[in-house]
Amino acid sequence: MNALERSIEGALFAAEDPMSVDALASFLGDIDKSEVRAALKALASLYEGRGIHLVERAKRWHFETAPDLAHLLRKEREQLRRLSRAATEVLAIIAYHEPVSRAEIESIRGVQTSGGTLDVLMEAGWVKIAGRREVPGRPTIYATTPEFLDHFGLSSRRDLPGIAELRATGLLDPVEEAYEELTGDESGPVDDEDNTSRDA
Amino acid sequence: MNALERSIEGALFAAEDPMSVDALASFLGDIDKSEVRAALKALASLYEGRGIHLVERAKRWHFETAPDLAHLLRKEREQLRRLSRAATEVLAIIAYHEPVSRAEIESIRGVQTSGGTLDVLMEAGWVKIAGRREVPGRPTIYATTPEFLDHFGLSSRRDLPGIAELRATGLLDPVEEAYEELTGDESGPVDDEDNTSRDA
Amino acid sequence: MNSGFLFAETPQEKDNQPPGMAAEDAGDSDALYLELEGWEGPLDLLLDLARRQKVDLREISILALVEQYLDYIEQAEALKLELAADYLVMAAWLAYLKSAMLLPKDEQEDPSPEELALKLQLRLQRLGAMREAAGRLLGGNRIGRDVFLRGAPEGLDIVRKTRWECDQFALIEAYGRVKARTAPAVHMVRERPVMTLESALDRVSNMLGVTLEWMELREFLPPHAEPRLRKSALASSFVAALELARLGRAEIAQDETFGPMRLRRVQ
Repeated sequence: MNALERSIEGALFAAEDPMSVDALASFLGDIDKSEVRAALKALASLYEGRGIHLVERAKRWHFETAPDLAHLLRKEREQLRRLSRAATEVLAIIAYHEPVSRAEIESIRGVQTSGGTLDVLMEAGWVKIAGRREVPGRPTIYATTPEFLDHFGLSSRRDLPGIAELRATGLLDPVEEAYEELTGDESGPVDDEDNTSRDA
Repeated sequence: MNALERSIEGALFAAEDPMSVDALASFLGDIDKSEVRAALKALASLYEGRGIHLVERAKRWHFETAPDLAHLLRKEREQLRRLSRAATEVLAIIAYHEPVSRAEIESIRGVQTSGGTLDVLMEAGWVKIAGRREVPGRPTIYATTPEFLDHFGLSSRRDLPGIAELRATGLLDPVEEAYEELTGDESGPVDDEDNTSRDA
Repeated sequence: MNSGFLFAETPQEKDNQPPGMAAEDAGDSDALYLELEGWEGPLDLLLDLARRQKVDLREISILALVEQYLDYIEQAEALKLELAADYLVMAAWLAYLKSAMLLPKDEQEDPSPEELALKLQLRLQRLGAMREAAGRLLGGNRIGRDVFLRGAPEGLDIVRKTRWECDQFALIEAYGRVKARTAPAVHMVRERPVMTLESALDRVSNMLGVTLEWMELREFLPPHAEPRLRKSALASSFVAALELARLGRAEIAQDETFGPMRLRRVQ
């Protein structure tokens, strides 16, 4: 193991939060980023099959225990706060459609979303306000955070389960768009559907 | 790496405190202690020369970063920060009126001065405690330091422009008037000037 | 045909509850109420009913679904259970949809019942997809449940030292500012050029009297006024225009948001 790998191993081990390549490079004294990346790769493969894994989530790296040890380690831990059904659903809608306004969330769920639900998700650090949509009324739009990806074990939003199929089958498009697609209706979307996010 | 070693690796990583062989053996479901010891030895030698070490202290095992990385993991960062407006005002008052008590500073500024402001000035090395005033309550009095003169390029406090000069340069004019003078605008100051100039 | 992932069971789903209405199998009157509490609104109830058709959400029979929903609501009403307004609104809308679907084609209004039904189906598919996604999301390796972070990280020790900056000018200016602020102040109210509402009303209504054509609000402003007077005139002319419209003496048009506002006399 070379000196850079040792330093990165030590730093990530001691760090309280995940670290990006940039943060590591500058923390360790202006190391070339490509070297840092190479060292991270080497380390990650070194830890394969071990009781600890080195993983990348939202472009930030951290060590965590191997998922198959969950049964062993879980018993000692306090239970995670259970997310309500509404909160889970709102979280999924934000993750798959981001950035998305509250009205858009409500139009998918067919019910009003209480402000409390969004607060819970923001307090958990999984959702943040991502600005306003530049349409009349300038509604606030929401998006997920790196901590969200972290917590749910996703490297990036592309890892969201089934997102590629959902996108391919048009299930992330607003109803009006999907309707036109199906019927070949050219009358154009109505105003408010027009604003709904067209996810990247 | 065998399953027991993996489990011990994960358990020690996630544990909040070092664990004894006994604790590990019972935590992992009544494993034979000699097996646990053997696994710990194997793990410890695996980590030799790495950025993380597995060590035994007072019969309890834990991971720690390699001692030779300590210098890397502790960083000193110097940060340049501009003195806030409030702190600059307090500093100016001390410079013009020293030695001066906090109550006197407040009466000159016309606003309360937080203790934090004086702390910042002392941390910067520009202000020091110059004793107590021999009046009831014996308030602490403050004065500037030689570093203050240094930093501001003054050879002595007499270099500070006097009141008459300040008036001549317009620095004593009420802000609104000075603003009009500069812009020839009769409409009065714009909003934010208006707020700041009258925060007394 | 079946898109698979739409139907995978998800851990937090209530799908493993026996299908059918709770009121039937429980027999006590608040069971249905309790189950209604369990739904996240009428769309959720519809989705649940649709899933019981045991076909791909793209193949469901909307008519059957509508009937199931209406039955459900009817039964709730028979049991004199309190139903949230949105369930009743949905019931009314579905009843309308059902009657439209049963009408002969040529008597149909716009939008057609086919369109409404298809859109309802699309909405259910979308909600179903998100519910499915939520389940799979929660099924992943979550920190604190499946994987664990280091229990007692040493932390990276970053000692921050602050070096404060300030210059001589800022210092002297600050003193000047304090002195100026605490010096006795003399306040004077300056006269500002304004156009009062009364004169704007006169002016706008006189000018409207001249022509029947549309005129832009801007054209009512005094042409050579200095900027601040012009601003005031714009504000008071706008209010005057609203007032004249209220009195029925003028009409106002604006083609787009923030577009020019136009004004015309009402004969």
